[in-house]
Amino acid sequence: MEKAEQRLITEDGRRVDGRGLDEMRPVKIEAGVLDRSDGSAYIEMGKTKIYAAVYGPKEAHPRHLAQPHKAILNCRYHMASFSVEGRKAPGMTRREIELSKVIRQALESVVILEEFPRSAIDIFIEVIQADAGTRTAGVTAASLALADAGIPILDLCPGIAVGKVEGRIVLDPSEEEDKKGEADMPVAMAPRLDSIVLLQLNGRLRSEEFREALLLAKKGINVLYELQRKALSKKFASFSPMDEE
Amino acid sequence: MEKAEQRLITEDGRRVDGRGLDEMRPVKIEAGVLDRSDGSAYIEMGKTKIYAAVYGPKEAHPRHLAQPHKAILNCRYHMASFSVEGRKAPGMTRREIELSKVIRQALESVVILEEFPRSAIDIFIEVIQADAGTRTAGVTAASLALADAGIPILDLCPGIAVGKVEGRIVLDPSEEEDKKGEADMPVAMAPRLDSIVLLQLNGRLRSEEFREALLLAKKGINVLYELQRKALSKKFASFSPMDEE
Amino acid sequence: MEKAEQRLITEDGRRVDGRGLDEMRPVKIEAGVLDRSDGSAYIEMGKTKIYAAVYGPKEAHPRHLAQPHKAILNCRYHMASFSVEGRKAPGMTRREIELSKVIRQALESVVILEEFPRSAIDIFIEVIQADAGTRTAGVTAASLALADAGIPILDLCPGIAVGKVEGRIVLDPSEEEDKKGEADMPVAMAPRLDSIVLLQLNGRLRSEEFREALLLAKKGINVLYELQRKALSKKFASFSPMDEE
Amino acid sequence: MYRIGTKPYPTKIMHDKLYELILRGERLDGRRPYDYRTIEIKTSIIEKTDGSALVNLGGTKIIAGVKTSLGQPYPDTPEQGNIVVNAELLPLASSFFEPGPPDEKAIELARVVDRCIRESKMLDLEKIVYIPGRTVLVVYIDVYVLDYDGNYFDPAVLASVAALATAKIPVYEVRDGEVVLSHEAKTSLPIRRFPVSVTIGLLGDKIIVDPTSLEESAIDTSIVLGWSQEDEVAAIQKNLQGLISFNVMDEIIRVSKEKANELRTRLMEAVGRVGIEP
Amino acid sequence: MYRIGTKPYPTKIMHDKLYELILRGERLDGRRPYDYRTIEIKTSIIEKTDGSALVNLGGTKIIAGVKTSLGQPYPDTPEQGNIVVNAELLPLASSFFEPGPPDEKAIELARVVDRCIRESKMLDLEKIVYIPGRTVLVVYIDVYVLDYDGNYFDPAVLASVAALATAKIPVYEVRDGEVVLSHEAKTSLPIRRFPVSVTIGLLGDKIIVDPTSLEESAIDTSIVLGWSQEDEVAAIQKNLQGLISFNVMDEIIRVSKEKANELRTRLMEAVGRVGIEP
Amino acid sequence: MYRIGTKPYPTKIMHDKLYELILRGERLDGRRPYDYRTIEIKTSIIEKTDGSALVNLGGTKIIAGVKTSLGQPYPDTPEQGNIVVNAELLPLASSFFEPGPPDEKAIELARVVDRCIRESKMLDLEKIVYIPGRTVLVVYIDVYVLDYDGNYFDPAVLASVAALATAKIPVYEVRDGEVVLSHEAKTSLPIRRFPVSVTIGLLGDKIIVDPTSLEESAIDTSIVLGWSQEDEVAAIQKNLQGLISFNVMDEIIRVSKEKANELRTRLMEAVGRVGIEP
Repeated sequence: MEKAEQRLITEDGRRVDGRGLDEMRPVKIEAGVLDRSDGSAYIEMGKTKIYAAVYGPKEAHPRHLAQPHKAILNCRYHMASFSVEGRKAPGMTRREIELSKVIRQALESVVILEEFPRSAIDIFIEVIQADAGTRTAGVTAASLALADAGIPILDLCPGIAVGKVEGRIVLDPSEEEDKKGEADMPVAMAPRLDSIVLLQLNGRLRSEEFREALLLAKKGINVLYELQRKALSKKFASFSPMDEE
Repeated sequence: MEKAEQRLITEDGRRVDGRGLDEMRPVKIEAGVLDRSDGSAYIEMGKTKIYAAVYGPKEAHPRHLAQPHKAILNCRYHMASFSVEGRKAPGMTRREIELSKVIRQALESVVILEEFPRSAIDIFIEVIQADAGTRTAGVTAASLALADAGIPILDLCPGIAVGKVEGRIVLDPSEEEDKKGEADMPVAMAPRLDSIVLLQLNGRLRSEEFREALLLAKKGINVLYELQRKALSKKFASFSPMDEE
Repeated sequence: MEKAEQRLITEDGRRVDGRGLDEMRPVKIEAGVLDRSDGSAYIEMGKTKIYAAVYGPKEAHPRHLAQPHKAILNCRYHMASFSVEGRKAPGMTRREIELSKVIRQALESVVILEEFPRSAIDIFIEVIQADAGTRTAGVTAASLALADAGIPILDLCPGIAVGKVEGRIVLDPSEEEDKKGEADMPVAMAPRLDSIVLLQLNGRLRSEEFREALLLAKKGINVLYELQRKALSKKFASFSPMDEE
Repeated sequence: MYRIGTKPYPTKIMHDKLYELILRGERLDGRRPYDYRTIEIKTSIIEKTDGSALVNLGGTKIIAGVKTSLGQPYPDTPEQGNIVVNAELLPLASSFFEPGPPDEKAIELARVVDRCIRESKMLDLEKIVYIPGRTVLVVYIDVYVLDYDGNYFDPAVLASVAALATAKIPVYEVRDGEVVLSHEAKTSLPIRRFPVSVTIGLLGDKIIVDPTSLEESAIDTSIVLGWSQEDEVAAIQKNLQGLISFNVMDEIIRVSKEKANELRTRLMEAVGRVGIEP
Repeated sequence: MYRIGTKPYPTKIMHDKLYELILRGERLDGRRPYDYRTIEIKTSIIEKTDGSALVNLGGTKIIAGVKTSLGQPYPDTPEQGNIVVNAELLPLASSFFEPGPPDEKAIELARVVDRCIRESKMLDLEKIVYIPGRTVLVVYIDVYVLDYDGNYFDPAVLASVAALATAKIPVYEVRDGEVVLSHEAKTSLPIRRFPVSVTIGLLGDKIIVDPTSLEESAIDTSIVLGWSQEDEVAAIQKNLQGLISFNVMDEIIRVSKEKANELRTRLMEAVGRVGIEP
Repeated sequence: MYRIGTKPYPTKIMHDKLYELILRGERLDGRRPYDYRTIEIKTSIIEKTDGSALVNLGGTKIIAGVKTSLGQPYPDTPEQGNIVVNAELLPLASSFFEPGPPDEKAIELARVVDRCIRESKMLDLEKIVYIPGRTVLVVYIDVYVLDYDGNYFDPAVLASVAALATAKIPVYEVRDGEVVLSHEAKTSLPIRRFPVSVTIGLLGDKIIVDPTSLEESAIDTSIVLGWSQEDEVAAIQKNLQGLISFNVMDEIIRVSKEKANELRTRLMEAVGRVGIEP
């Protein structure tokens, strides 16, 4: 990770793809994109492309997993075989299992599970192209799908990664920056509550770099939060009065 | 599949093993060959050798799979490791899983499942030697085993494959004909209802060839139907009056 | 197994590690070594090192496995990846599955299962180093863990292997003796009932050798029985009056 | 005459309703019996694939991606490249699909797609052999059902064929007995035909084409036919339980052939070809 | 003295009934305590195997098939061929057997069959090494239980040994450091001994041989003994829960040795040999 | 302000009790909020490993073993040795752990341990390459939780690092393009740093260090921080559901850094080093 043969950041703070250090890739966020599910969303961040769908609340199955005082949340983060360079073998990798867990726990932090005792809510995140930042884009899409499904949540959970590349803290690292950089830190927040719901770090940061990175993440998260809310408005605006009857 | 180095059919319409185009291999069909099961059958078509056994109707398990208004049918088509050239690794291949499904659906077409709500009927087909035509021989044996078990069925389901070899439509292709031929089409029917219960096609047929193939299959099916009924008579005739008390 | 290049037993009946033919390796047995479980034990026989823990009686799960008139006993014999020469892949091997069965059946012979209808008792045996005699050391530790858990048993089940090495019957074969010897026979008994609860043989013994081996095993078993009882006394003696209140 | 014995009561009502409509040449969603729903085909949507396509067939949405790599041929076809098809019924597509390894339905879908492509001789597999018996191109086709409103066979075949037809693969050459990338330019796969499949539902002796999820729950049985070109059926799969009257097969062949030609025209427009290459 | 604490009530009645019968030297099916059921051994029934056998022991029916291929020896036995035994308790054989990968009982059966063959030195594994440390014969033995009325061990060993003893394998030779098929003729495996196993059930201190499925549900415990030849026990497996009184072991050894000799005679007739080859 | 909505009633009582105690600087087991439980580290306990350690952290007992073998490097790091970490939450350690393949918690533990070791650059992976791109050392670290009273991350990292730091591996050399064992002597792994992890529990804005199993059931959330050296955080994992107020992160960093230095001192004593090698 430490030796970058070619410079990833120019003298004047530009990145290989032309972005500034605190600039994220082009983003597209839509809600209500899949008809069968109770709620759904689609996100593109650069070439990262992800669908999320929510089913539920519904009866928990098998029964002995049901919780008497709250709903259980299931979450599967899965990558299509063709989503990566080369071809990922079908089946869940250890990485996908870990990410399913951290994303589920991020969302459990905001879903008001007590509203639905003995039931289950299923969240499916399907990465159809992976080009860095998939877990944070996944949690962004999944929380939007929860809102689209009308499930009560304390807040949406926009997420973004920050990285350290050639000694500089950058927002939303590209795949190349992630691979060659010194650190990659995915963060997701509940912005209204000013609270972190997902936090991981791969790579090394000094204390003050960590603080800088966290603040930069927050900046990106606020932008995504706005886009999520716009997507939601657009979705609900698209209902005609006849639908609402 | 297209280039056959040596001729598989002679000028005068004889096949490598001496059969005519519309001739099936030697067949042996027996009912009631395994004591533990509720019904069973054994079939040989050439070197293809298959046991089938039926257990049930019995309580569906696990419970949540039970259907309130009918029985569920389970079917496993499985090949012994030594049944093929080379050695098949233990465990179900994708091919075995697909064939289990099409055979089950063929049999679901004739079993009167509504007679046994909340219960299950298990059908096990064990190919101990595979030499072409195993799925159709399997459905032939399995429907006989159902009858042997006394389970009410609309009809027996004899099945046979037809093939296209060097431009000619042939009955009951051998393994070599199947491999080198242009098409292989397994068909199973409920003859009394003049209806098809299983139909697949690998390879290419023109419309009129398809019609010809289907008629030839029907011809073979009627022969097998007769053999199934004889096997059943023989089985039930073998009970002495004392057994029937 | 038959050709031993170097002698494993000297003229005067000494083995490679200096032991006599009827001498076992240094043994250490402790009860109550793991706090979370309901009962536990630790055993070392030479370099063989094993933990055993018991959970239960508790509700049987899934329910349909529960027995109306007795408890079910589950047993898992498992080896740590690093416990052997080379590295064992994670997951249960066929050998571990077989040994789990024979150990469970040995213990089922002495646990009074009728005392706990509809419930389950779980026994976990973890081999952290394997250097011959792991199944018998495992059953020794597991039966001690059962006693430590206060589960009613007819007797403890000390176990030990006997082997045939260069024509001689030896107690507690080492790994080298096991590999190069002519026979390895693990035996576990319920000494108070003078009955065998586990018996296997790999390798060949003549009738009179078998008898000699069985008698030698019994001798070793009696020594281990004494050590088990001491470990149990020590464990229960260590409770202060305040614990008993 | 038709039987409905195996349907639970509400399904029986739906079945009878559908049958009545069909007798009048109508369907629940306004289509006529032999109509397909609207079809959209988008290609080259996943940059990391060699070829990809997203197909919407009414409310059914399927994505297919093609990747290639060098590999060994199968022992019994040393002079042919390999095709490997995998399909998954993603749990986000329907509450009836479960997470986990492909079940019998997903395996059947993959194998029917494979059969349509392989038996139609769509690809000239002999042209993607670099060293006979040793090094060939392996073509992976991965199919994901993203949203499911009935009939995954036909859009899965459309998406797979569109992804293959628009794929750009590396150019390899043999140098000193080794297969190496020859230059940066990309080439197409050797396409010979454009197979399509047509899914037919049966209510008694009545045929409907491209059943929705609601219709699937009410029909008596169903059959999928893959057509390789003008008059050649290249794959058949009766894919549901139920009886097909022997006499209705002629009509099934006739209708599916006609619909196949419609689909093929639609497909070839989408991939930018108006005729099959010689 | 015997204990029946762990048996449910109807099993206890059966247990007591059996015990009473045995005291009179009788059994439910008319056999005497040390009698086997009728044995039928048919060999060479699966043409695609190198060797095969179907054994009926009363109502228990087992088929074994032998296939061979070239492979690498295990690192710790570079100068020996490999034996691989697999066993499956097919669900068509009994309502107690489930479909799925081999469970602990099937694995135990495979490993006991393996032990009987391996530890008895039935095959001269050193004679099927073509290039030491690199190329040896791998002998696969696949055992399927087709119908199950108790005691699968003994017929599984009989079927496996009969299949091995009648197997015809290709002839290989080493040419220029490569192992090649030398000619069309076939040869036999290098057989040295004919192991058999004897399954014994115990009711208290009383012994029965070859228990049926009904008897298995009532006995206190059970033990399988593999005998390699005249007076050499080569494998033992106590295969059920329950106590075996130390004192009854002598009788178990005596009876099983006697029955093993009977079985071996029967087996050697079936495979067409009347004496063991030198 | 803190929320406890997701806790069932008895847990809520425990949560409130804990929170009250923390406000007074106390905990249930007498510790103060930032105290670790007693730590014992024993190394070289499994003779068949290259390195091993048993760590007791209060009532949590974890064993780690290190084995090495020659292998191929990963394609994207041809000039680095490999680390493979596996962790199992053994069912003997807790009634909450199930037998079977590693679940999401065990996989997370393995991956966090891996990250602490890998991202801290603990091992100089370039020094265990024998033939670049072809032959490197593969270092397997297997972690087993034997007894579980909360916080398996920190003792798992301690045990793994202690096992690596005390490991004795074979000496290899390249001779005629082949990697061979050079002599009987053993060498150490190339250790550069001693990473440790610190697990922090949160009740609202209040921090506790090294939560017990009882505390884990009552806290709002939890976070694990891996520290590579004096002032470098090298891994973070928020490992439970729940909100972490943005403002409390500074305190989390400050406290975890301080505790990390304490643990590292303790660890280096245990492995017999008082300073990091240059």
